[in-house]
Amino acid sequence: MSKTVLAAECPECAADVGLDADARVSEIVECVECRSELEIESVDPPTLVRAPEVEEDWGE
Amino acid sequence: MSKTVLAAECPECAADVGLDADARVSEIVECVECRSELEIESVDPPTLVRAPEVEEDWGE
Amino acid sequence: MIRVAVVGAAGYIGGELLRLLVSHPDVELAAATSRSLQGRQIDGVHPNLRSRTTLRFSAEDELDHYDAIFLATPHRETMARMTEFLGLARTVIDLSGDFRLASTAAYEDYYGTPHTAPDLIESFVTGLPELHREALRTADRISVPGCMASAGILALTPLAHAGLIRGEITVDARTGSSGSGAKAGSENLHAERSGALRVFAPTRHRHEAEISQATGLPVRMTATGVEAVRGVQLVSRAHLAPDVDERDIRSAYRAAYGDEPFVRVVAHRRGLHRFPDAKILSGSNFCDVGFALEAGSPQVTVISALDNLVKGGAGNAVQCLNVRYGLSERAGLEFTGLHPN
Amino acid sequence: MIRVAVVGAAGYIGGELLRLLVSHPDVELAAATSRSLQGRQIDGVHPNLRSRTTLRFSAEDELDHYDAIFLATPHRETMARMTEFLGLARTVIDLSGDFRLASTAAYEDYYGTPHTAPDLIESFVTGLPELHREALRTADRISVPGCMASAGILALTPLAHAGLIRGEITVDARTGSSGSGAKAGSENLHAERSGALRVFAPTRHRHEAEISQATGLPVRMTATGVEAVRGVQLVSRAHLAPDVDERDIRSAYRAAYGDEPFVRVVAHRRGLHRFPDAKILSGSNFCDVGFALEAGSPQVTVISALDNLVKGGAGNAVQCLNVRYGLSERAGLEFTGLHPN
Amino acid sequence: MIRVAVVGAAGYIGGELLRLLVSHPDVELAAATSRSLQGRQIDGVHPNLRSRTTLRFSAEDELDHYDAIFLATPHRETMARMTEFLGLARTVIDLSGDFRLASTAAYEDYYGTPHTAPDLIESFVTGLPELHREALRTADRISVPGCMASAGILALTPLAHAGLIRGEITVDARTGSSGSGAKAGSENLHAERSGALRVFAPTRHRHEAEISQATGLPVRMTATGVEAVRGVQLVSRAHLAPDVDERDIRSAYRAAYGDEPFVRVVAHRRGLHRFPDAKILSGSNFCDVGFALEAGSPQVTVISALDNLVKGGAGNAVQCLNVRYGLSERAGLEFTGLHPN
Amino acid sequence: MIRVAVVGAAGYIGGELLRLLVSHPDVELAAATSRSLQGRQIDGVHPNLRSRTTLRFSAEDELDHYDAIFLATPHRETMARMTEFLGLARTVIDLSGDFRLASTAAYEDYYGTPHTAPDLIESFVTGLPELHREALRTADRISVPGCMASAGILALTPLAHAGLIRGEITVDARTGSSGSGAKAGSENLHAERSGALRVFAPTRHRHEAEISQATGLPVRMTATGVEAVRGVQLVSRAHLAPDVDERDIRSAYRAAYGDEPFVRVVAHRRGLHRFPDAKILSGSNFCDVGFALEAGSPQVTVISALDNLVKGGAGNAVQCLNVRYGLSERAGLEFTGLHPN
Ligand SMILES: NC(=O)c1ccc[n+]([C@@H]2O[C@H](COP(=O)([O-])OP(=O)(O)OC[C@H]3O[C@@H](n4cnc5c(N)ncnc54)[C@H](OP(=O)(O)O)[C@@H]3O)[C@@H](O)[C@H]2O)c1
Ligand SMILES: NC(=O)c1ccc[n+]([C@@H]2O[C@H](COP(=O)([O-])OP(=O)(O)OC[C@H]3O[C@@H](n4cnc5c(N)ncnc54)[C@H](OP(=O)(O)O)[C@@H]3O)[C@@H](O)[C@H]2O)c1
Ligand SMILES: NC(=O)c1ccc[n+]([C@@H]2O[C@H](COP(=O)([O-])OP(=O)(O)OC[C@H]3O[C@@H](n4cnc5c(N)ncnc54)[C@H](OP(=O)(O)O)[C@@H]3O)[C@@H](O)[C@H]2O)c1
Ligand SMILES: NC(=O)c1ccc[n+]([C@@H]2O[C@H](COP(=O)([O-])OP(=O)(O)OC[C@H]3O[C@@H](n4cnc5c(N)ncnc54)[C@H](OP(=O)(O)O)[C@@H]3O)[C@@H](O)[C@H]2O)c1
Ligand SMILES: [Zn+2]
Ligand SMILES: [Zn+2]
Repeated sequence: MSKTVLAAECPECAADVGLDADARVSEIVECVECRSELEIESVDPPTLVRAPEVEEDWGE
Repeated sequence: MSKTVLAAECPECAADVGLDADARVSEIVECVECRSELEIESVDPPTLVRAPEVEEDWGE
Repeated sequence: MIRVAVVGAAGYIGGELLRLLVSHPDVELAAATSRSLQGRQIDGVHPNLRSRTTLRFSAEDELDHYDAIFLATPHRETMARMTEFLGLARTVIDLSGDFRLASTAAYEDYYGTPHTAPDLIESFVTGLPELHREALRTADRISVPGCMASAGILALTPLAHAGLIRGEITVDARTGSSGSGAKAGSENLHAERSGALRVFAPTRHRHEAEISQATGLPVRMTATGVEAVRGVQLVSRAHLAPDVDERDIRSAYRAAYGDEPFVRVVAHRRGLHRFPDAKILSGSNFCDVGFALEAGSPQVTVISALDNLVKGGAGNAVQCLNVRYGLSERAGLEFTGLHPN
Repeated sequence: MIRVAVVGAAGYIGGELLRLLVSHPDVELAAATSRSLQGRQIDGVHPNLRSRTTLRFSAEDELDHYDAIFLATPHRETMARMTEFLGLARTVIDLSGDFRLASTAAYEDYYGTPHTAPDLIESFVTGLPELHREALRTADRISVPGCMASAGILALTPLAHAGLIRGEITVDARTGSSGSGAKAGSENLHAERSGALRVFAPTRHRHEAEISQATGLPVRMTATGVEAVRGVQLVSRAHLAPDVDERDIRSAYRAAYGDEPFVRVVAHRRGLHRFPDAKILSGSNFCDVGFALEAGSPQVTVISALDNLVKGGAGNAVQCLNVRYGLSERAGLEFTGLHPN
Repeated sequence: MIRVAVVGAAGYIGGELLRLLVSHPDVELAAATSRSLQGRQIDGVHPNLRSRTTLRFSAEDELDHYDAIFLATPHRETMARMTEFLGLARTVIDLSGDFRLASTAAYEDYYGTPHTAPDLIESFVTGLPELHREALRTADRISVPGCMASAGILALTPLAHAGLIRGEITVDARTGSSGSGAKAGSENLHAERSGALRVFAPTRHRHEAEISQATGLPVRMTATGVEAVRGVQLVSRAHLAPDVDERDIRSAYRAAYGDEPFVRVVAHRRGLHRFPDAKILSGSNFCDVGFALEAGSPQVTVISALDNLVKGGAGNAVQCLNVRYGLSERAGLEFTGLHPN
Repeated sequence: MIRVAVVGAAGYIGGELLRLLVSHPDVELAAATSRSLQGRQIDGVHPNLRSRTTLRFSAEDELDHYDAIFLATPHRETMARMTEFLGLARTVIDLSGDFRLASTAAYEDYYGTPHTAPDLIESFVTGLPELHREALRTADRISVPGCMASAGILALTPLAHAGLIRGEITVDARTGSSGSGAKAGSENLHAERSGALRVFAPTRHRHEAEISQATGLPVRMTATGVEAVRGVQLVSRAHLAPDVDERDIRSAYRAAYGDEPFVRVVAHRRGLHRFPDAKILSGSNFCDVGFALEAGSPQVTVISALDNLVKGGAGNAVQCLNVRYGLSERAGLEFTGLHPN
């Protein structure tokens, strides 16, 4: 397991999202609170944007 | 099965409640719509009042 | 005999149509299609039909022409191919969601995709005999409402149309697993779905739009998957117009459903079975509707239940066929339901 | 119309008889008795019958005379009152266990009480058309087999009577909760019974005696309560006579059941539904029977399933009525069963 | 070691207390009473405790004096005997409904009987550490909230107290069968209760009064029995104060529950387990709380779930004991819950 | 602290290992791999672990070196990669079927594929402390038995080894749906699997070979999928050696299990819970074993039950770890099980 060192804010729910020290732009991470898929837009400062989502269909 | 001949109104829900020809005062009947227990108050004219009910407890 | 075909016959709605149609006294089931199972006997996937039919699935391109064709195919796909389907039968009865909403904007909003056959929408009659019996007698394009939608529409329209309720309606819907069809995925894996209370649509379930369209009132609906294979139950809340009491509500329901073969009003003061429960409706074409008032409260709680595959789908479609072809409305739909079950 | 009455109509077998009889084309249901609910509408406890009947329960002393009377009362009680019941109808169809066993010693052994009407036993014909159709055509005292017994007898007698199996049979039976009736106790409290795998009879279940009597072979049976309301399934094992192979077994079943309306042989090599499963039989009068052999093994595994309230009780009783009165044997028993369910 | 006794130990809440207390590292379970089973081993009715204890049920008059006593007895009875119980222990933890409502008028209204110990009510502290932790540290009379009430209070008070919601709340509650205890009756007979969607309280369920008392807002609640043994789930709807958005709600929950050991906020945008579901909580002391907003809607839908016998009863009571005696709040309550289950 | 990793951690056995290991007092869970979910939080698919861990799934190539590694991967795959796995940890605990059978012929016969790592088989010790505790104290290659196999071996070996039974054993096994893992297919679709009594292996289930190997007796087993997520129950029948009576059997079980922490003998004459039932074992590491004799019969009926994911898999594996590392054998396995459930 890699250590968490950077903290960014989830653009969806404002939770703190930890990023690995070696995180890179355009990597996808998951928000620990709302479980959105987030894309790393920049690492300095650490910024996240919502990643395009696949539609989930939970049925009729 | 006895034949239904008299019709009274349910005091709870206004449904027509059929009474047997030989129905007598203070007999208990059941409303076909709301299933209240009803007591025959008079047969001419046919009149019904709500019978005292036992509490049903459907739990916590 | 009415000669009919079922497209999408390998699925759950398709299978339920087959069950009802093979026993229907006035119908000849002429074809049942499946892309994945063509050539196979239909009782391989619908084992309840063993000894009742020797029909095999056919390919869609083997279809010729029928009095009526039932479409039990996924939405999107159905509208894409509707023109083709319309050429296959005098009467097309569509069970998908594609032609239920009059508004293409509502369709796009709720289905997340633009409607691809907007010109056809208006030609469809809503397949709910309780509300559209006259139109259905001559309808050749019929769009059957959604399962939860049917339960909501049958529960709420008598009150809405009589002006007894007003303002926003909230609906809490519960559904069994057959409602999402026969396609396996982690969401309907037995170990995950069994015993679940899964709020899969906390807001904006598609059927909300259908109930709103039918009642003319705004609707907010939440849908939860519960432990059941078949069955839908809705608990709806609405605001009463002033001075409405129990007698008004009973009388509105009596007016609407006194002569209906498949809607029963169940609102008892005593006993174990006081309100509609889907448990006893499996396999039957009934929609049970009930309600409760509270002294001093301006709200009414309305409860309704049905089997999603029958009155919420295939049974309702067969009832429409019966109306359209002047058959007894109960034909093929006599099954009472089981208790205990 | 055959005029019939049901005694013990508030229970589960009684309710199932009512369900079948109200929809039976050739029957007039004239009375349904309950000691505890007399005067009440029958759909109060059998809610599936809403809108199908307005019959009320009557007291037993209101009974007059019928073509046929069905007894859905507890054992012991039934034999104690059989003389009285015999006076009420031309044909008496008893669903209790009291007149199933020819031997009073076996009765006492399995039921733990001496038989109190031994002279009547011989006058009863076993109510299983597949084995006793000819006798049933003129029988006026009919004793319907037990639910698990029926599943065992239908599965095993074709093999036993054809000499294909011999020696002791072991039976592993599983049953749903409706098999023990509608009387509430801690053993069938939902929180206790739900999801249970309860070995309630590790040895000497009563139905073992019936299977043994019908097959002429010793039987050892274990019974487990499983999660289900309706449904019985038996997995039986028997020793094959020398040189018996799959063809012999299929051919014995074909000879026995090729023309039977309600027994189907289900032993597939592929698919999800290869062997009998009670899940798809709820409400139907089918008994499905299947088997498996193992290369090099001298045993056959036989699997059978039915709905305990239908082919294992009320449906079978109605089928007997149909045979006795020369009606179509399928009359009132057409329901196919549901899938999925 | 804290020496404790459980009164009403043969029931479901009593049994769950025993389960938690026999494994609790700081507790000595000294007595468990049952009137009907005195002298019997407790694993006879609580089979999960086999090999974990050799305790036998004792009679109530064998009780002496304990640090703490848990009352798992029916309401009415509990208030009638509270003075007696108060003499048996320093700390009394009552799980019945008798001392939950501050208002005797509300009690009479919801319980249908006058309160018989009104002077004692005020001396009880509500047994919900999330709201009353400070008071509980020194409380010797503790009244644990109802199961559905706890799920509602934990879901709604953070929003109500932060002023994020206002006006009337509607609650749609679903519950498993263990919620009505171990007493057998036709209402919880397996064949009747299995698979049921039984609206047993369309209006005015007792727990509604507790939620209203805690939130300070009017509440209308409907309760439905669903297929489950354990588990409660609530879907609540409330009106948002102006300009409230997702961040405000998340932040209110974070403030309330960020450090709580047993409340988790579950409101995900993806995955199978997006909202609280009781299915994975059986045996655990968690209450999961989640919510959903709809663009343009002034309402919030709040979903909460717990195991009625644990966080909705016995587990919560043990958590109160832990707080009162300065133990680790998690002591004896570490079980995670199962998935799949 | 013992540093451990779990391979195949996204599946049901993998998830159960995580549940047990995160709460284990002497273990540090260092890695959990999944090929499909690497980088995701493990509570996304194992929602019961919310708030108990912030671990994320890692890729298999991120693994370094551990004290112990658990393999919860499919058979075939596991033997193909065993050499690689052996390099990752001092102790390898394999839960797949690949190293359970000593005979490669039996493997090929039952698994339908040749064994690809035959030289390694002998180096594995069977991971069942009740039979192999001494060897396990120093074992670094451990192969955990199958779920139904464990229930059969624990039930039958004390009788077989004491010479109390002989000849062929027949086994009727019932299993819940989690036994076939987390991969979705039509066979475990909720609507198909719910309420099923599916005889999926009428003969030659793989676990039959394990029971036969352990008892030294021929075994014929039938396996049925029943309505349950967790849980296995076996009803086995064996022939008694001459003059064996109840005391002999009780005494053999006492000798075998008197000091065992996780095997309980349950064979009561009274009460609701007379024989082993998986219903109360969910989440616990117990295997309950019971039996019944019949006067005059030369057979014994043996009943056993366990949770397939715990004593039938992950719990048993953790118990082996405890034995191997000299920890308390109960460490991390204290959960009692729930009643009602
Ligand atoms: N389930 C309900 O309760 C319910 C109630 C009312 C209405 N409906 C509607 O009824 C329709 C069928 O639902 P269902 O639950 O039966 O679904 P389903 O079980 O998934 O069955 C759909 C069937 O359609 C066929 N199919 C799939 N994709 C297709 C395509 N692209 N073109 C043609 N055929 C295709 C499939 O068979 P092959 O791949 O073998 O051809 C499949 O068996 C849906 O539109 C649904 O919304 C469902
Ligand atoms: N359940 C099955 O699967 C099944 C299958 C085949 C055969 N059977 C047999 O069918 C019979 C009925 O079984 P069930 O499951 O329907 O039982 P049940 O649900 O308990 O019903 C029995 C009914 O008989 C009435 N009754 C009880 N004691 C009586 C007495 N002493 N005299 C007259 N009536 C009495 C009761 O109604 P009131 O008290 O209101 O009169 C009760 O509703 C039994 O003999 C049973 O062995 C059952
Ligand atoms: N079930 C839940 O989910 C839940 C949750 C929170 C709170 N509660 C509350 O907890 C209490 C117990 O509920 P439960 O579900 O455990 O009920 P239960 O299963 O019916 O158990 C109640 C126990 O109390 C004993 N009892 C009955 N009547 C009594 C009396 N008059 N005096 C003394 N003891 C009596 C009974 O044992 P003996 O007859 O052998 O003495 C019985 O085992 C109730 O007040 C309930 O409202 C229940
Ligand atoms: N279920 C039981 O009751 C039980 C009991 C005892 C033993 N077992 C045994 O335990 C093992 C796991 O069973 P399960 O029920 O947990 O199955 P499962 O739920 O299907 O999980 C297997 C996991 O292994 C991973 N996996 C699949 N194919 C793989 C491959 N080719 N290489 C590496 N990883 C692969 C998968 O995750 P990714 O694809 O994300 O990597 C999957 O989550 C099996 O060998 C089974 O026989 C099961
Ligand atoms: Zn977020
Ligand atoms: Zn009325």
